[in-house]
Amino acid sequence: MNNTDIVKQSLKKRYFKERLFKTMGMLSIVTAILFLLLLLTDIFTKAWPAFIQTRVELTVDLNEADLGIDAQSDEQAIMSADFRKPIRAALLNTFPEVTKRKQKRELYSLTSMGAEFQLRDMVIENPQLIGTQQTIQFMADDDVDAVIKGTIDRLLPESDRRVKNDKLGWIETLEASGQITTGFNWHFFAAGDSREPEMAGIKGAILGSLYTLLVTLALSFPVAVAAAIYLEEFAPKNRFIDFIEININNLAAVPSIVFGLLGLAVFINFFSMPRSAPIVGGIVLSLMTLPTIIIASRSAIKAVPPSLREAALGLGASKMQSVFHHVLPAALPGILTGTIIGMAQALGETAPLLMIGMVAFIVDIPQSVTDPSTVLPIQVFLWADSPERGFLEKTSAAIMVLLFFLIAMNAIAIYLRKKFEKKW
Amino acid sequence: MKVQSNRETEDSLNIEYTDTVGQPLCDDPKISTRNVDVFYADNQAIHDVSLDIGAHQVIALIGPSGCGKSTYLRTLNRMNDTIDICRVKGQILLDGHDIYQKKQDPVLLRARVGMVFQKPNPFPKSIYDNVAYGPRIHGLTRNKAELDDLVEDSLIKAGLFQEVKDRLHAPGTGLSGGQQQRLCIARTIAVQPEVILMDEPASALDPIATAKIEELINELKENFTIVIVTHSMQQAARVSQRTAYFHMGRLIEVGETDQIFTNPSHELTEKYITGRFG
Amino acid sequence: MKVQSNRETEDSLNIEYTDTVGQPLCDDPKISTRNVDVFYADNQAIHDVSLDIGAHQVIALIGPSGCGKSTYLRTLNRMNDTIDICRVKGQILLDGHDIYQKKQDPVLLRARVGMVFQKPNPFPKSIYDNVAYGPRIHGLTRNKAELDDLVEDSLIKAGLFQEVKDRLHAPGTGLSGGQQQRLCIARTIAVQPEVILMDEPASALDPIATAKIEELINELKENFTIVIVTHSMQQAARVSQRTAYFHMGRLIEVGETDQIFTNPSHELTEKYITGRFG
Amino acid sequence: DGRDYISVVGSSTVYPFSTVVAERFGKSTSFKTPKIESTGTGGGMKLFCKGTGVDTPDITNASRRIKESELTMCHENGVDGVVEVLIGYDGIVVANDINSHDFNLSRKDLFLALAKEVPTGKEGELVANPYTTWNEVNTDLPAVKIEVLGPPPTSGTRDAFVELAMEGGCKAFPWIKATKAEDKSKYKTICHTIREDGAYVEAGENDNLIIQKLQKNPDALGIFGFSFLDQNADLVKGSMVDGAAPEFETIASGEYPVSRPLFFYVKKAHVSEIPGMQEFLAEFTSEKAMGEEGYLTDKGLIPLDEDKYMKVKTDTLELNNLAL
Amino acid sequence: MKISLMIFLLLIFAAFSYFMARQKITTAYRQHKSKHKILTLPKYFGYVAALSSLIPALLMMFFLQMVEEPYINHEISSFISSSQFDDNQDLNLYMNEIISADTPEKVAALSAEKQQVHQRYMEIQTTTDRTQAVIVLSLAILLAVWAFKKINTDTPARRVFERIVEGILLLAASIAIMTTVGIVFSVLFESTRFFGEVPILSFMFGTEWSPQTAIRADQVGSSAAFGAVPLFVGTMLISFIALLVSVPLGLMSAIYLSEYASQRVRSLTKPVLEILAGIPTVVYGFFAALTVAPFIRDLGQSMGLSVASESALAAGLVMGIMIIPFVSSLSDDVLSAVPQSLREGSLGLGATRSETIIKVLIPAALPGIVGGVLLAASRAIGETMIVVMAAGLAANLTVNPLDAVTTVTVQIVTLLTGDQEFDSAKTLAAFALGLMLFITTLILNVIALHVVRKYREQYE
Ligand SMILES: Nc1ncnc2c1ncn2[C@@H]1O[C@H](COP(=O)(O)OP(=O)(O)OP(=O)(O)O)[C@@H](O)[C@H]1O
Ligand SMILES: Nc1ncnc2c1ncn2[C@@H]1O[C@H](COP(=O)(O)OP(=O)(O)OP(=O)(O)O)[C@@H](O)[C@H]1O
Ligand SMILES: [Mg+2]
Ligand SMILES: [Mg+2]
Ligand SMILES: O=P([O-])([O-])[O-]
Repeated sequence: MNNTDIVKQSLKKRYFKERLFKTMGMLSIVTAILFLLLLLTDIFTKAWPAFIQTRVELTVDLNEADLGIDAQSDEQAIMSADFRKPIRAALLNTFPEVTKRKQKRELYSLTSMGAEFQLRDMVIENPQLIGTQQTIQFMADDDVDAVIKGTIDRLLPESDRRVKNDKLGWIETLEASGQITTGFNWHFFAAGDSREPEMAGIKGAILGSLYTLLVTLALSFPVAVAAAIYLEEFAPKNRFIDFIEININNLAAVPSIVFGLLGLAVFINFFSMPRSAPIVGGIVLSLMTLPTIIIASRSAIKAVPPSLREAALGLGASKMQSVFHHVLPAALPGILTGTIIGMAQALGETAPLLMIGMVAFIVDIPQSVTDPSTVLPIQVFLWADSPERGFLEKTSAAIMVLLFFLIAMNAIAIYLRKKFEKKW
Repeated sequence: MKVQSNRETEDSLNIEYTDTVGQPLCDDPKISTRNVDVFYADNQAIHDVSLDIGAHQVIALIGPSGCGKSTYLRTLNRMNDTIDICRVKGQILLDGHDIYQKKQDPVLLRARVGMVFQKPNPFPKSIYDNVAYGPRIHGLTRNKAELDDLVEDSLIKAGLFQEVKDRLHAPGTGLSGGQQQRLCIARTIAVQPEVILMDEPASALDPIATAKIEELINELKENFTIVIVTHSMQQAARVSQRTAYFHMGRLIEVGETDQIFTNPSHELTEKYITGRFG
Repeated sequence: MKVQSNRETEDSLNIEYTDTVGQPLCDDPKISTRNVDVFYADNQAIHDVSLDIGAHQVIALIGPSGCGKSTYLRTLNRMNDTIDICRVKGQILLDGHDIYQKKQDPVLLRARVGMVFQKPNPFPKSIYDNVAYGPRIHGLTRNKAELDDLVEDSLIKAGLFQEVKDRLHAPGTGLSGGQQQRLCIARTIAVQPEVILMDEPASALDPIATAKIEELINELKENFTIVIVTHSMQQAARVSQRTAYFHMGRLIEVGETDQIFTNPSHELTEKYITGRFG
Repeated sequence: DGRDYISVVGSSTVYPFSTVVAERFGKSTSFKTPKIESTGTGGGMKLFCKGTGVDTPDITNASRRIKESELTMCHENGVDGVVEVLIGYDGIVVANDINSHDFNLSRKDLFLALAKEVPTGKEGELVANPYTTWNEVNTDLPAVKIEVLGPPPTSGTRDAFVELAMEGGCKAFPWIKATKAEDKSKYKTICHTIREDGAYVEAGENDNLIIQKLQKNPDALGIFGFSFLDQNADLVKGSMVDGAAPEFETIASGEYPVSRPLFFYVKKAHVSEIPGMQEFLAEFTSEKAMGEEGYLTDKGLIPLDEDKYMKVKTDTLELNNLAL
Repeated sequence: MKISLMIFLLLIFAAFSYFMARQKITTAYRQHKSKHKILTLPKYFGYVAALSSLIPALLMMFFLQMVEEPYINHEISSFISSSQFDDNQDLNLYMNEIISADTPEKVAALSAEKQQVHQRYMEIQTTTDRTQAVIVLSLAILLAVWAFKKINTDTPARRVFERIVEGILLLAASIAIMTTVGIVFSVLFESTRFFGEVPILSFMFGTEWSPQTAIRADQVGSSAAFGAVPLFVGTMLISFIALLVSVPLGLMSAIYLSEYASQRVRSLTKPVLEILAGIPTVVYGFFAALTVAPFIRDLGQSMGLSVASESALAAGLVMGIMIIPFVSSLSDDVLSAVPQSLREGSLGLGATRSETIIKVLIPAALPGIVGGVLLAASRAIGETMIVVMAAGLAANLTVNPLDAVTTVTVQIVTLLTGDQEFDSAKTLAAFALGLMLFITTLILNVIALHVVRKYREQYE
């Protein structure tokens, strides 16, 4: 039998294996992508109600006598006035049949705890409102919100339902009279954290993440690139350099919580930097991302054709000049890839921030890198741990915001990478 | 041309090397090298080469692959410094000054002894910026107008200006291979070096591009001293005044190009020239 | 050897191409190609080439860089399939069967038409495994003993066995350049192809290694049909029976090697041979 | 620059209550909203006792009382005046999926089901816990596998559960009760050690997760705080313990046996120096927050009885030093 | 003077001396102009002049900033009858309101005593500020003048400047070492204390982990065992399962992308896959605990296996999905980097693509693939949230993936954030675990490095 025939005979089996192999490759990708889609759909379906806000329309009487202030009162006085009164009065007006104490409490909880502050802020803005009657859309309580969105099933027997028959009846009455409206939840993007689901916003966490990542980027990018340049272009071959290399590789494998311990011991305790601040969070995360960026940058620098270096040297450029004028711009796309992976990791990280006090309830929006703040993944973590059911949808919405952040960051990097990519 | 298909065996090539045949020295040397040895770690790549490079001349270095042509060339402007394991022994004098002495700054040296590489390697920048790079880092011009002039001048000298004058700010990497190589030459000329080293500058190019480069070399020798490495004997014959033949790290023979190609003195040179190997 | 330093200008090279000069066809063709065009995307690299490759012969393809030698060579065992943008038109027959027809299996074809590349590319495996690779994937041997024999045999034919017999299980990448290239040839022989294509197999090697490869080619032609691309005319002269000269994607002239080198018919061939460019 | 906000650290159990007060305080006064970190009681104590000064916290939350060793450490570091504030109780409930079996447990049942070693009929003899289903423990209970999702040994909830439920059941065996006097540590070992053979699943401290897991696993019971039961009454139901259902009133009255006190501790030295401290303490201990109908009870905190509340309130506002 | 203002002034100074030095050299060049001589660019002289005043002045400024606070504290406490404060902490607390009082109203709101201190504080503040400014600025000026005088055309300015830059680069590279030192420093002290209570050997080789010690002082501990073996075994088990998922899936994806897929599919799919690595782990945790774990349990039970509701398998599977991109992206890169010549060599012998990939490309790309897998493994070892949520905390010493296990990082987190007192063995154990994990990964890294180097040496 000649060779050609032997080969021919083997072919059928080999081609079967080939197809099998290719199919396996395709299946792997499809599996991974399906999984991603599954996760994303899960998040999106859970998140969408968070972007809708239920409001209750009430006509309040801003009676000077009840509030104890008038249009001339200063801000301090308005601040300390009790704005619950007009709201409660309005509710009682709508449902005059409610008389018992306990029932009243239930009734008052139709509007959010934030409603009084909503009213107060309106009055501070425009003191002329005092003494007038106003029809205002107040934020609804999370239970009302849940009933309207259908998260609480009205058909369940009363014993299994969180919102009892009385309250449900009121809600339905308000609904029938058109006093309940829904709209896009701008508040979610404009407010800081709150313990009331309907009032909780993501702005503080978004800014916190932004500040933290800016610090991380500002520190880790230049340092990592400098380190990579040194190790690739200038480092002599000796034990010290070997030691640096081993350390960098090892740091890539250190669990992130250990970086938190480092941050606590060194930056907060030793250098007495502020707790809960993006500056410390950023430093800790940048230490964590350094190895990733260094490793990626080194391979990018390695991949720059030596001819480019030689061309510059041959013209009388110094080594430093050849590196900064030619090698670095050429390696930038690869460096950016490493940066993006590192920053994505930093964006989603919680554990190290736990140790430096960023797992915290912070309502005020951070104004600078030294103000107390949280970050998006921690907000997710905190909300996921809250007893109130209304936080379930907020949690998913926060995850969506985080993913949006991630994708936006990636898109910028991919754009930059395209821009710097040059063919030779 | 005589076609030979019988081959010497390996052993017959192991000839005892004596001194270089021909006239390695010359009257008006721009660069003189004396007893140069080059090592890559423990591996000696150049053995005891002494050779003068005459001013305003073209000298061609030829020899089989791996014989050390590039290595020798790169000692002349200390490009070998960039290779960690490379060590150079012996004396190399540029205008009588040792270029390997401590005080010599290799950067300044390379500005005086420019280099053109085998593969065209323009920077990923515009044509203008490619040529302007050298003058800029050395501060050769005082203002934009002077720089413009210098760039134009260099491109003209390199015979490229007509082809690119309308797209000076287009990327240099978008040129054809031959144009790129001329761009690299223009870039080297712009620094106004005294010597230009060329390592197989046309080996990657098609015949038409090669022809242009060779024309250019002929013109450049008026102003510059040129050392060219080539694997094409025809090319060596066309462009050089002197030719040096290397073999296994040794300089076997040097002489007038005509003489080397028509009447080589050393057995090895003759074998190489007549195409019995290489 | 005549030294020419005057050059034609670019224009004089723009000759109207007519049909190929010489005898492109032959009596006992192993491979016949007819009106072959090859395109890289919209760029035509080979124009209308018709050429026969005779059985048990060595045919050399020569021509300036970029003229399409490699491209043509790689159409013969469909290695061009691996380049997405590459399209081939025309007929290529191996023993009278069209290798580009749908039914033809490239895997089988490549087992019959082997290839050796310009740069030695041993697999990062042991010497033994390098040679055994082909036989193993094709299932050419039935047991270990047969495979051992085949590996030894192939290494002997490639003239490498003596040098490596004591370290068959050392990595193939640890050999010298010349040895690596012979290993690649051994690897190709082990599949017992009918035709071997060689793309500048000695261009990266020193003269001694080159000599060995050339000897090997001379021996191999007894059993195989060989197509060799080379940039060295001397090498073409030494190893081939027929020579084909390509220029800018066209086959200019084909003929007996002696005739081509001593008495080329086409103006371009003559210019190339006499070293006026290339 | 000075610090113009109050810094609170400590227990994750007290966090949901403390934050509510902080938020209202921030919204209704001109002071900044206090920053409340959830570090766990132990971590909070460590930070709290590190010393005085603006870079240390003013208040730490605790889901247990401060330890003597911790107080000593505080004193060593110059934290001299510490005011203790008992804010109320947290019921610890045992619950399962709402559609699953009803459980009417006794503390003895809990002890027998979850202890590492249980007494045999013979006095003084212990065997490794052999029970795998609830009806083996008590024939009145359903015949389902014993699987309880509960907090890990690092958690105060677990600690309280062990002490109140397990030990309570443990004491039902007279000979064990008797050992308490003779060999306290043996007694504790018997009563406090939870089995580690998989029937008790240490499930982390995310109570929402436990609730969701219970829905996926209707046979399992979960141990968590009352506020989570309160909020998820449509998903899970609490088991009766010793005849009492886990409801607001029964816990408050002490009828339901498993609940634990929640505290926070204040650094006296900071009260006059950090802006808003005084006012924050006043808000926290006000009737409208901590009182019987205060907003903290809406969040599931079990309030103090009237007398205790008044004492806590005066002690706090007068900054009376804690004495252990 | 505000630091930012001072830095701004120093920068202006630096800019000034830059221009002066540059001007001097330019003039000097012009005077003896030799057309053919290549000279060092004047800007380098400028840089050197600027840096030689800027760097020392900045260092001096930071030094003064550091001693400023102790000095002010000292002055203030001697002003307020020093006996009042035990230590600096009390003083800084006392000063909080005074420092914050930056408006007249706030000052007016202070107590009379504090108003006096405030006044004194402002005085001291002003003098120290002035002194600082004078010292730093005059140092800057002095050095600038000195540098200007000293610099001449013979100064090897470019080389000096590049030396400085190289020094900065080296400093950046050394941060890795400082970080390592910092990590060791931050866990060592507590670890030693832990080993004072629990013998190191019983920690390292103990097979029972059950920190059921009492939390409150009036309790007596029940069992307490600190054997780290179950944790490390659990870590290894879960990481192994994760790798079992991610390596085949990731590698096959990488192969498909680099060898089969078109350029377009590749450039699209790769970033999409990379999103998997960026999703917060809490999300994976919920998914593992609520979807995968019950599914596995029900499946197992229907086959008659006993499966814990919190199985290592569930956590491992989901973690495996999470780390796919580490394997796929990095392997894709290295596979694409395998020289085309090897691919052609194999195809030229008549191998099919899959044969080429399995027998030639993967072996050739192995070091890089191993690197990616190592990075993925590091990520798996360090992952916490998924395990906490899906695998629970039970420290069973088992290699059965259907049982519940726990990992080192999970224990570190729960121990650190729990209720127990901070000097209890439980909290300290977290530090010891951290230290031990650090050392373990260090050893693994050194080994991995050696293996990879060996392999490289052999085949490159
Ligand atoms: N960077 C290097 N490290 C180690 N050895 C080297 C290095 N560069 C060259 N060599 C060795 O030095 C010798 C001379 O090499 P060189 O490149 O100078 O030859 P060449 O004459 O230029 O050959 P070619 O015509 O192929 O370019 C060769 O044996 C080569 O292997
Ligand atoms: N992969 C490719 N994609 C696009 N164009 C190609 C590709 N490979 C070759 N070409 C073009 O096809 C033409 C012929 O190239 P080929 O490699 O066949 O030349 P050659 O004769 O082998 O030259 P050399 O002697 O330099 O190897 C050239 O113009 C080249 O630029
Ligand atoms: Mg060379
Ligand atoms: Mg070719
Ligand atoms: O966070 P805890 O200390 O209450 O468990």
